[in-house]
Amino acid sequence: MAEDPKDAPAAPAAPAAGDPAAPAAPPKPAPAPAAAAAPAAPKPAAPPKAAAPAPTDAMGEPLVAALAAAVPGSVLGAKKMVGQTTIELAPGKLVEACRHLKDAETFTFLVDLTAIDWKERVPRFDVVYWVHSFDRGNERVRLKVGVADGAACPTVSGVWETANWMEREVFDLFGIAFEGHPDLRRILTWDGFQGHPLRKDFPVEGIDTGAAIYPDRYPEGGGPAPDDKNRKAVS
Amino acid sequence: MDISESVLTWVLIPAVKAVVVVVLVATAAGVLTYIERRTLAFLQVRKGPNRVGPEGILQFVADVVKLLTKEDVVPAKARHVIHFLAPVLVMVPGLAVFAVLPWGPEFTMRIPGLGKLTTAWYATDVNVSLLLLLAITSVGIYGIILGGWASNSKYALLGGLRSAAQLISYEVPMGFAVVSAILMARSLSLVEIVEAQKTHHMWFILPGLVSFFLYFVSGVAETNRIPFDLPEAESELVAGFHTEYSGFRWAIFFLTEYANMITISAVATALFFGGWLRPFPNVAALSFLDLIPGVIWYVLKVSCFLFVYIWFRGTFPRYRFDQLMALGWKTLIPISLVNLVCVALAALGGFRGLRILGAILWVAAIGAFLVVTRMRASKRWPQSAGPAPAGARGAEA
Amino acid sequence: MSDLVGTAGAVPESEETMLGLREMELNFGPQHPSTHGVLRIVLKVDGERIVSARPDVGYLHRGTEKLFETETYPMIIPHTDRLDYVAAATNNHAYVLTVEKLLGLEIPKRAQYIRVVLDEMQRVSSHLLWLATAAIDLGAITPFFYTFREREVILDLFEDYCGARLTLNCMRVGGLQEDLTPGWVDKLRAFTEDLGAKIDEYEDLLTENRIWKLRTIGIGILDTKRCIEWGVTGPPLRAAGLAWDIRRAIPYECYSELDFEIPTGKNADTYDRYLVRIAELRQSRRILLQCCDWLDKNPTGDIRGKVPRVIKPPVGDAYASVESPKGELGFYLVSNGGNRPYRLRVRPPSFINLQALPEMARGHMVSDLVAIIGTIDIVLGEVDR
Amino acid sequence: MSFWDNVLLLDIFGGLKMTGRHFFRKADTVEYPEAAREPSDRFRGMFRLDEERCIKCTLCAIECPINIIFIDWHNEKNPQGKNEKVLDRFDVDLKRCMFCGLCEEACPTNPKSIWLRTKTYELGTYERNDALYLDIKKLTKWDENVKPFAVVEQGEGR
Repeated sequence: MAEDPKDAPAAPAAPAAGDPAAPAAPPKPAPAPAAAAAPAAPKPAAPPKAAAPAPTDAMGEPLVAALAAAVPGSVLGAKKMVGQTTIELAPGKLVEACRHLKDAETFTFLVDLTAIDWKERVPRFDVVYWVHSFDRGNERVRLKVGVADGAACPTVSGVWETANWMEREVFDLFGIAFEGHPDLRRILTWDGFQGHPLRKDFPVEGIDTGAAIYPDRYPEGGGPAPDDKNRKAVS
Repeated sequence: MDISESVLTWVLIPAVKAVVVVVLVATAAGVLTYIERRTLAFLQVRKGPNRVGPEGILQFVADVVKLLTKEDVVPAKARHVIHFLAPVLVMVPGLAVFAVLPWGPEFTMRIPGLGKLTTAWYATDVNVSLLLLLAITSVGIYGIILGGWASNSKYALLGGLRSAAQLISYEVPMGFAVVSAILMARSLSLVEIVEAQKTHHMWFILPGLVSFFLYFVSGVAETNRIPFDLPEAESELVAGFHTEYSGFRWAIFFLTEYANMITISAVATALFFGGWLRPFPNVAALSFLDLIPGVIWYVLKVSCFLFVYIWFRGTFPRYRFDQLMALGWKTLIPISLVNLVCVALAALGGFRGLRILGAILWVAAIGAFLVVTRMRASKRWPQSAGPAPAGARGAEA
Repeated sequence: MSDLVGTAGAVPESEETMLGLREMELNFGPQHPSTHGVLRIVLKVDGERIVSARPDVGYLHRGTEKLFETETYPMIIPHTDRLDYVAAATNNHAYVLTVEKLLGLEIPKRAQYIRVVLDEMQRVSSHLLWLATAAIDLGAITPFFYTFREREVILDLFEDYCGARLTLNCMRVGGLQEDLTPGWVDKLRAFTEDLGAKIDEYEDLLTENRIWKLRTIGIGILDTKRCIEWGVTGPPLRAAGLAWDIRRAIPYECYSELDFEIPTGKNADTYDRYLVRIAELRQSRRILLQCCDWLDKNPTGDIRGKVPRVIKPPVGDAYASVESPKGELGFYLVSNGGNRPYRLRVRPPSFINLQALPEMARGHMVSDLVAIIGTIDIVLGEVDR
Repeated sequence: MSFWDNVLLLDIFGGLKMTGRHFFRKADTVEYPEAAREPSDRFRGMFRLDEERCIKCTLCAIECPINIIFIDWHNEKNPQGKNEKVLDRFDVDLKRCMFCGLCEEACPTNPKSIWLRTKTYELGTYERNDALYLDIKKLTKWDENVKPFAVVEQGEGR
């Protein structure tokens, strides 16, 4: 991904801003030569007042085609929006596809991992991954996997170690379990917290967590007494 | 010698001196905390405490009052008796050593009704006072270890253990440094060492340059000051061995630390900087300097050392524990051994030998310093083992 | 205290330690002077040597991402200030960049330059704060006051520009809230020109100091490969030798027009990270001077593009990131066409960099842990969100 | 580190020289209560409300990210017989305010009827409730609870 048309400098001299489809470009030498940036190609004028960006189909992209060929059945669809490619993967083939992306396509860097709760949709969640390749001119691809409520998503922490905490966070905030995760515990909320805050049905104003602060004042199990007027309704 | 005189000499005057010393030391340690805060503030382009009293001079009184009235918290599972005893064990030796510090020469005064009285600016002159001093200061370690252990806190325990290892290790180079001064003066008495610097026509810093460095570095380590303040390293061990102390017990630890700073500085002054002697004690042309009493000279010299202590604190990061140990055992002790041999050989040649040693040391040190700094004047810093990332220095115009 | 003398090396992770002693579990934080907030680390130590470190985060969790979903797009900006609260401008920037990307907005040149100026000032102030706290962690208290002296000037400049010193809320979707005040650029230039000498002062205190070197060289090594594996970005990655910086790799705003270098280290240790950050201070100074020149040449201009009155990005998603002082700070926006984001995810560099702490700390001593926490440069507001 | 560095400790003396130089510099401290710095012209501080200019549109309350502005109004016939909005309540929960200034930005009147650029930042009170809800009276007319700085009218410092 990475290159929104407006962000792509016209001059190819500008380093590391290559065409995303360009074949592997070696990473820049350590001290970026000052000369490379100095010419400072002026950006092209504002793109034509295009209508709002809309997704386009990206099944034809070389990377998507390569992935579909290498791991058959993994790619369910692909689209491109604001210059960023999203590949929808089949949950069953996720780890295999990721392994392929990392080993064969040099996407060594997992930028981020999160989830989206679509509430009524089936499957309910999308787990989203961004992968980055230093060797392909800083190309980025977003991967999406649909996960049903209550179902487990295969973990990619065996592929990229950094997925460990990110998956814990998704587990904590969305309640998506990751199968095979080495240490699947809550991370941002405390152990024993009930509920998953980033789900759309979790109330914004919070819930009665039952945390006992004044055991002498509040009943067993903690939290405000049922007749306490400060008690918030639990939805 | 009649009865009244012996009572005076052996009971009354020592008692008065003891009280005066304790009160003065406690006050001086308090004032020192204020001075340290102000000095540090000046080093750090700020002002420091300046609200309580004129220029904040009464800040330490306010602090002491606050600490006295604070709740004394004892952790629930602490060993109460030891937890209580530890500050005492630290404080008593810290104050006791002041008995042998020679702040000034003997003097004679006239007391109405008692006649002439000869006494001195020190509580007592033991003929093995240096030995006594080293022995007593070592006892203070017990208080620190026990305090750290009895608190029943892991941080305090780690602090106490660090302290034990550190203090014991640095006793060794310190002892060797002291021995070299003893060799030069051929006496174990601090008073005699000071007087020997007059008879030798020089301060012992001249032949004892290396000894002094060793003594001072070990002294900084002994008093748990930056860069050797590991037992109470704030950013690592919260507060080290006194994490679980509060109120006045904490204040005792705190004040004793400052009293120890004074002790170390005072001993360094006596051993290497001529004690109460004025500069160039035998040059008659400077005899007008004798108008300033010896005590003032002594206090001035001690103050300089205390300033250096504070200056160190304002400048350096802190060693890591194993590095501290490595410095003590692998660097200071070998150097002190070699130094001891050199000084001993020089001392064989009497005070002529000492002079030759001093001349060699100082000429070598100043010469090397000038040459090396001149050589490096072009380069701001030598290219060191550390990596120089692209554009680390002078990348921009 | 099984191994008093010696340098830190790897200790095999085994139950049985020297002398057959038990490992001690040490609770480091959440209330500890050098965890930079409410970070808790459960340490297993053999004597003072760390056998394992387990960070425990979340004490500052405020549910910011949930809050984002309830707010309209302009209302989110003040909340982004509070993620990495020592670098509010870069947070604002990453957020508005994401919304602009989804909206397909073009930003006026002047606004781009002012944004870059704010970003770089923020980088300088954040790195100064880092230097101050990292030095204090290792026992050097004085650099703190020197760096805060300079940081104060930057905060004053922020105050002059937008009225706030820390939580700036200075950027808007499509541009900026307001233009510079007259004379602001001159003040900035005066400060920037002065900054070089000030950085020399910090270096005099630390760079060659033997204690500083002993405490930092060889501590917390994380080489390029491991950095990428852990997703570590920012100065730690560059100290490992990879000159990867979003400002160059995926240029945004007018960074492609500016001349600056990406400093890198070799040894991937704490000392190199220190040197890289110091070098970045100098590079930021360079960028600031170039921006001052540009702003002097172009004293007027639009500061806000054509922004619809009600911001309603089209259905879809976009991700944009900036090089924050801590690393890659990204926002991922999912829009359902409404005036509030359906989902707004923050990619917090501190959180992801902190994950590498156990690997960096293993085998080192408790004192080194302090240096390593300092060198990752975490801000708990961002870690816990 | 070379041999001579180890013997002469040049780095140590260099550091001491650095701090020693600062010993003689003037302190940068501003001794706050006696010598307060004047905030900049754009400084976002205590709210000010001009009740006359306010058109009771409640945009500021809508735009507030944390919903701390509470506005109630009712219609009243003015002497000309027209309906006019009359403010019942204009409260700001100041203890939660983060001084982002979005309310000021949202205000449609010109000059603004609610603004923060008052340079007043000493908002501490002894009673919690003094700071909690600042009613119209406090917002339009500062009493002794809020130490007024030189009041900056809306429009200055732009």
